[in-house]
Amino acid sequence: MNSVWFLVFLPLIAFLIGISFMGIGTRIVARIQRRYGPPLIQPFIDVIKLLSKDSISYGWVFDMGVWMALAGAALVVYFVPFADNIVLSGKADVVVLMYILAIAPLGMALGTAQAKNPYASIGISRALMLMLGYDLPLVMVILGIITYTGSASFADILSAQQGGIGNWYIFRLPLFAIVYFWVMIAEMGKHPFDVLIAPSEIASGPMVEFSGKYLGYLFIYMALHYYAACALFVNFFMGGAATFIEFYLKMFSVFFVLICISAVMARTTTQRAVYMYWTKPVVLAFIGWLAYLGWRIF
Amino acid sequence: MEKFLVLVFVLPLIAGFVSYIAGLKGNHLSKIFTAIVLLTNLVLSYKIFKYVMASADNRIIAVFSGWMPPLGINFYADSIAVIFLLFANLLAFASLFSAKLSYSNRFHGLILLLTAALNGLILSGDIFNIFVFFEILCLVSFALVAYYRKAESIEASVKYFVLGSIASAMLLIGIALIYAKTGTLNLAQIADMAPQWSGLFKAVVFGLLLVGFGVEAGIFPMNAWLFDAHPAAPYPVSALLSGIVIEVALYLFLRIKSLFFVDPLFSLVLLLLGLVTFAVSELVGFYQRDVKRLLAYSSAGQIGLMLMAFSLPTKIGMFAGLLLFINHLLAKGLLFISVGSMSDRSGDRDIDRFSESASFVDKVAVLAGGLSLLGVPPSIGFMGKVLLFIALVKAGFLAFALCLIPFVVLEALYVMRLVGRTLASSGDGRIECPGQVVVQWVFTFIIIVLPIIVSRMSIQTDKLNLNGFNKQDYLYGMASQLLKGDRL
Amino acid sequence: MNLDFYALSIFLIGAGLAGIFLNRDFVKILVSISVLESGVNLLLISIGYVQGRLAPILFSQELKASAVGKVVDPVPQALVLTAIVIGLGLLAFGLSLAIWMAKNFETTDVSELKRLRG
Amino acid sequence: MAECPTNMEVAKENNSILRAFADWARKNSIWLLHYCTGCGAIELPPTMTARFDMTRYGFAPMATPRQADVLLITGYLSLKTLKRVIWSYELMQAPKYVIGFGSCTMNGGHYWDSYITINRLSDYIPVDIYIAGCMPRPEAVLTGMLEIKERIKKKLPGGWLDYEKRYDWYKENQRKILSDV
Amino acid sequence: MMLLDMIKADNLAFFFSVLTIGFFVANTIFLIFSGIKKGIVLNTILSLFLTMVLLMLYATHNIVIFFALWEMATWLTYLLANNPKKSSKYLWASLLAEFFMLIAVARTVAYGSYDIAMVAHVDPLNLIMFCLPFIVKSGILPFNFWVTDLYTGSDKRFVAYLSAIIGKLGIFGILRVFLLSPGLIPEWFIYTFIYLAGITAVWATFKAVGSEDAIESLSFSSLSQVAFIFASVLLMNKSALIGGLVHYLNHMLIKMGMFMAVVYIWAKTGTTEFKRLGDFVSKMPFSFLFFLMLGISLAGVPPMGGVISKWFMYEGFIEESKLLAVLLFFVAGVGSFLYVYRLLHSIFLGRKKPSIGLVSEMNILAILPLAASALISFLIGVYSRPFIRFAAKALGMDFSEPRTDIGFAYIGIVSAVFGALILFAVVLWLLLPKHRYVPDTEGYTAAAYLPKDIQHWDYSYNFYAPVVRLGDKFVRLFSLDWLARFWKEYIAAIGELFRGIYSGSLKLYGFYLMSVIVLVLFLKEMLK
Repeated sequence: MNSVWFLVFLPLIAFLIGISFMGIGTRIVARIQRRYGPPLIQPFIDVIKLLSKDSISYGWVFDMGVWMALAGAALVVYFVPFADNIVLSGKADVVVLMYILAIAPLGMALGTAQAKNPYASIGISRALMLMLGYDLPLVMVILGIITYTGSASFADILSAQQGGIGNWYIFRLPLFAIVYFWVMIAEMGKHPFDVLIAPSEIASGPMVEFSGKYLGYLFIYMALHYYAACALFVNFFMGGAATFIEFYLKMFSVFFVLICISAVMARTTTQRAVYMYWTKPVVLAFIGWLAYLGWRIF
Repeated sequence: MEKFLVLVFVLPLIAGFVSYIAGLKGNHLSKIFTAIVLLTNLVLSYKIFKYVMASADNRIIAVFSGWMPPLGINFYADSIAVIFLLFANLLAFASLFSAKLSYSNRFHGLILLLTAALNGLILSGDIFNIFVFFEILCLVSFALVAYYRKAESIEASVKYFVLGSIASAMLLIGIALIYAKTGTLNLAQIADMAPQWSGLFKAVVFGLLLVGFGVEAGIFPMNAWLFDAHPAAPYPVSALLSGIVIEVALYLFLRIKSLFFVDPLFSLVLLLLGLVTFAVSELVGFYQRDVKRLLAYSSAGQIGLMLMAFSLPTKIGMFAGLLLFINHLLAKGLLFISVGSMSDRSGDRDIDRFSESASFVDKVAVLAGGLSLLGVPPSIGFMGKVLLFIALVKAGFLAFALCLIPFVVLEALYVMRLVGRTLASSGDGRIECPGQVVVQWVFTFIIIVLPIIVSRMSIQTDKLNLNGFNKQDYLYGMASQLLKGDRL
Repeated sequence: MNLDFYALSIFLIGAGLAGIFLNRDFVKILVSISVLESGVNLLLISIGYVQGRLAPILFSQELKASAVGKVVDPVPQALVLTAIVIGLGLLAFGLSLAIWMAKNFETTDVSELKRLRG
Repeated sequence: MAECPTNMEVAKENNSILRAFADWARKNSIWLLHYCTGCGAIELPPTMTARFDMTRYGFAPMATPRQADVLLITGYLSLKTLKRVIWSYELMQAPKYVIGFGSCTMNGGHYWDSYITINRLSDYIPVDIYIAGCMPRPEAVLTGMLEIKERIKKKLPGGWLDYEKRYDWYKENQRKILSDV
Repeated sequence: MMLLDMIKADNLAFFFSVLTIGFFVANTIFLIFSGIKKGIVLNTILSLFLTMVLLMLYATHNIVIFFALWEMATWLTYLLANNPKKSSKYLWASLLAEFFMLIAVARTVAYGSYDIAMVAHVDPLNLIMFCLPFIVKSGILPFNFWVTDLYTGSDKRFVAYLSAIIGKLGIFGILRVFLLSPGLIPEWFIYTFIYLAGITAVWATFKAVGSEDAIESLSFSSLSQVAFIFASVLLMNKSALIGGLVHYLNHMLIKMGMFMAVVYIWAKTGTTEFKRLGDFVSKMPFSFLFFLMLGISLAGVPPMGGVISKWFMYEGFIEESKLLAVLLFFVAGVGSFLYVYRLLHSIFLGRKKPSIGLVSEMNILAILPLAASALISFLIGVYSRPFIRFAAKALGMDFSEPRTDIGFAYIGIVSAVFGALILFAVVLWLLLPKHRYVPDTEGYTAAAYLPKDIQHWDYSYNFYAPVVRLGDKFVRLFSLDWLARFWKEYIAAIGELFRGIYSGSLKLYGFYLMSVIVLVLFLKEMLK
């Protein structure tokens, strides 16, 4: 699978996986609410419909923002190890990845800024504040993992987890896994922390002025982001995967647990979300630091 | 050249009375006459300065009427005394030149007598002679402080008078005791016999002389009169008073102390007194609303610094004191002249309203004066400050240096408050007397040029060599060069 | 003989100082200053005094030939002369101050002078 | 509203696979913008939740006109609310439809004789589907929406084309009763 | 020429001199051509003088000259800021620290040498006293009370110079002293000030995030970046040092460019408050583009240079396994994302305000420095080998290949792939149905009719309210206002006490006289 074609179509595959997760996710949520829910490929249909509709724009920054969002999300896909081959690897690609994760939100934020709509600005400010909130525990976990495995490249992290279920980091570093999972809910904007989309409060936040193909682009960005988040969790804590099927199933299991949690939770306010992220998971991660790394962290 | 030494003292003495009489009708005549006399005085002192600096052993002894030193009274000018002489006459001439035309002939007469007393004090080598000139100095400054005859000046002058007379009495007792012990009045001879004095005798004489000179020099417990007298006096007088009069008293006391009381206990006492003077006057000065009073406190503070510098036995200490003296003379003179005239013009001495009528030259003068007073790097004040700290640390008084820090910062704050208000004011800037403008520009020019002269003279390298200095000790070199190894 | 002179001068100095500090009226202070001055002059004179010798007036009969062994130490005499003159100068100026003080403050009570402080 | 021709007219000529694919997508994913006024608004939650569950057919409620395909007007309109409806309608993007809900949108319904009620909604904005009933039940709402799907499948021209063709007529009607539109 | 051989004194001096000269030239070009008329001549002369002082400061190894030039720089900064009331805290804080440096200088001279290298040999306390002004001038925690006043109060023409060069003088000082005296630096000193710098970085980020004024926000952002560089320089780790210097260069470029744009806007509209600015992109497209590039670089997002230097610094911290410290700086890094976005959103992209009429695009010469800084920062991002070698040479390390194979080669690939993806997105965007450009007024308003004066329909005031509310106690605690109030009352009390000494009564003064004689006698007896 390591041919040039694979490299070119990797974003597309990731998009499809992401779309399938969204489809299955909405169906699971419907089932939880004791209703049938839309067909599995509904998100795919939505994207096609959106790309075929008319759209309005507020200026070249609005367009540029959307391009950056799409390109940024696609770029992330190249850095996350896909099943068994690590596409663009270097010595410390985990650290570089954390920077690249920031391109797409920046693009979307820039586009929204020119949307000249107060709802959009409120949405983006909430998104950035939430990001500030969950980045603290996220960074603690990633630093913990890097120091625990001694190197900041995915290859070493994956190889450290080979050899049976027992070796997975989810069992060797359970505290980090819990904190990372906790952060993933906010990272993917799922229900308890979807303060930035918040349809009832700020009319779908940043997306308020996006219509037609712009909204389509953001849907693709969202799908790629789902894929990236789940893939990262799998690589960090479930030892990657040998084949595509195993990779997909592991990712879906993570997604499934996440969907079930988020389907039954109510939305919090931004301040409470940030406060919660700065206290509970940080304490957990700190205990994790002390437990796994000892005194050399100071 | 000896004749010049005598002339420098005698000329203003006689001229004082002549100009008073000349000025009875209209005071323009006396002002011109006084200006001429002071100018010649300045030229004479510059000639003496040149001669002494160029001569081999850097000293001249002028003898009166043929009697050789042990018996006769003599004038003794070494390199330090000559510097004091030069700057004393410079400041005297400058403050007179910047005086308003409205001052009466009484003012001009007294200024001349003051200059005569100053020159006499700096040069005299005989201890009773010092007492006589000291008395003239006190009396004339009482009169000058009381010049305006208003309530404030009279009150200040009364306090100054009472404290001054007690001090002079103490001084006379001290001199009497010294004469009883040694039988001679010549400084050099007393210095040779001083080591044999008993501990108790030394302490008594030291105490008496300390009070005698301390009141006039403004050392801590005795300088209460200073903060009333300087603001009450007209601004040329207060410039003279805080610029040179208290410094000369300090110089005299330290000259006697380094001759008679050489053992370290006394220098420790003086160091302590200097620190306390500096600390108290800076702290109290921080809260002053009245501008001239604020400057008076800053003068007392600088006196404390000079006292600390001069009381250190090493050459660097001496040189630091000298630099601090020159810097204070120029900066304080400039500040008092500009601030005094500004507050006279605007009629109010409060810090917020005194600079209503600040002209451009006032602003430049206050800025230059303030920055050099605080020791901003290019100025001599900075060199003095650095040398003082190095001298203190080299002499082992690290604790004293540490104590200095908070108070120097306090002084920086309240002086910059004064400078800031002047710069911020949008005064109309009409100029009352042209002489003052000339003096301000000349002093600012000197403040800017002098550091270059001093540093060039001491490093003797063609350009400012920045990558470390070939001469092992940049500062020690400066000190020895200027003092030419004099014992003071 | 000298000792009682010293005692007298110290007494006078003490009286002068006490007078300065205890009196409230400025003129009284001036008087005590002159007492102090005289005490100091006495001290100065008594230093030069030698028992049984003559005053150093060189043109007097007794000292016409040679005054080597017969005269007291002349130097303090000279000093005291100038000291007295200076004391006079101080006193004169003090009195003029007193006059002006009376004009400005209507009283010569020194404790009234409280305006300049801090 | 700008005068540029909407995409659907342009797309009409090329009956290519892309057009069919787009229509198929448009048919199966319809996003609604509920203009909840009058008594009809209460009928919508049952259609969305477990019993009738409109999401089965690909319908989804949307918060902004920019993202919506269908404008659902659920009851009587007064002068003030008509101005907002027109404003929201013009914000929506080209292939857009309007569903009139209940009799109030057809002829003013129960309040036809009030001085302020709008009696014929289609004079002011093109309405594609009317759902009869003085507040129709969820089943009727569902059939109405499925009717939209049928129209898209049969490629029938939507109301927005009519709005563009007779734009001046609509605007003139609107200005008759509203001062500034 | 004297100046040249002075700059080439040693590598470190060369690095800093080149940067300072570069900055000064660019800043002066901008100030001259940006149409700010009043007070330019005096400002330029003084900043020229300041630059000369700094060049000499970088070159000298003699501690007395170093101290003299350092104090001259402090005084010049005080004069250039020409706001005595606001910069008095700065003055007395740096004077206090400089006197401790003078003590250190005096003790080193007493020890026998004038060389900076010998400062640490006297004793560790001497080194710390010598380094105190460096800490004060960088605004690290115990001494960050002066930062708020000086940055906001100072003259707008000087604020760029202040934050790009003067704010970072402490970093040069630390480098100069630490590089010359390896191994003599006490461990506890490094530990305390790394963590203090970390807390300062987070504090400054919170202040920047919560500020309502562009200049204030930029100033606090530079304080947090300076704290980060300060900590990484203090760490004395190879890659952290290189990262520190490259970030020094980066930060200077960023702040120079951003301040130029903001000062230009201030010159034209007279205000830099976020709520009075908006949608300047329509009038100043090019300056927005460069401002955006610099903003991205400040936030540390890949294509631009910021990521390279931040990455090296993080690498250094992780190597030294100082996780808690690097965590603080990561939080500051994410915080920088927030205030960069705030700057972009509220100045260039928000809704039109009346101030839009006063602004027009900078003339070509004024925008030149801004463009140059943006492009250089981009160059650092894409091809950073020359810059890394330049920094390594300054530190005296012969660096042909940075130890890690991450870095310039790798980021180059990242930028290339990113470019390709952007191209794909643009092509797809063009193929899809056409879009229509819509004017300002036609926006979704939740069915409420738009008010006539549309500019109030904008959300650019109190932008990050929840986070500011959360961090309020933390920010107020470390801004040390409570300490300043306590100190003011304390000094006033002492003052009242001492003023009593000169209470004006003659008797008291007489008593003082007598007490001196008694004191001297008592001292003599006591010491016998």
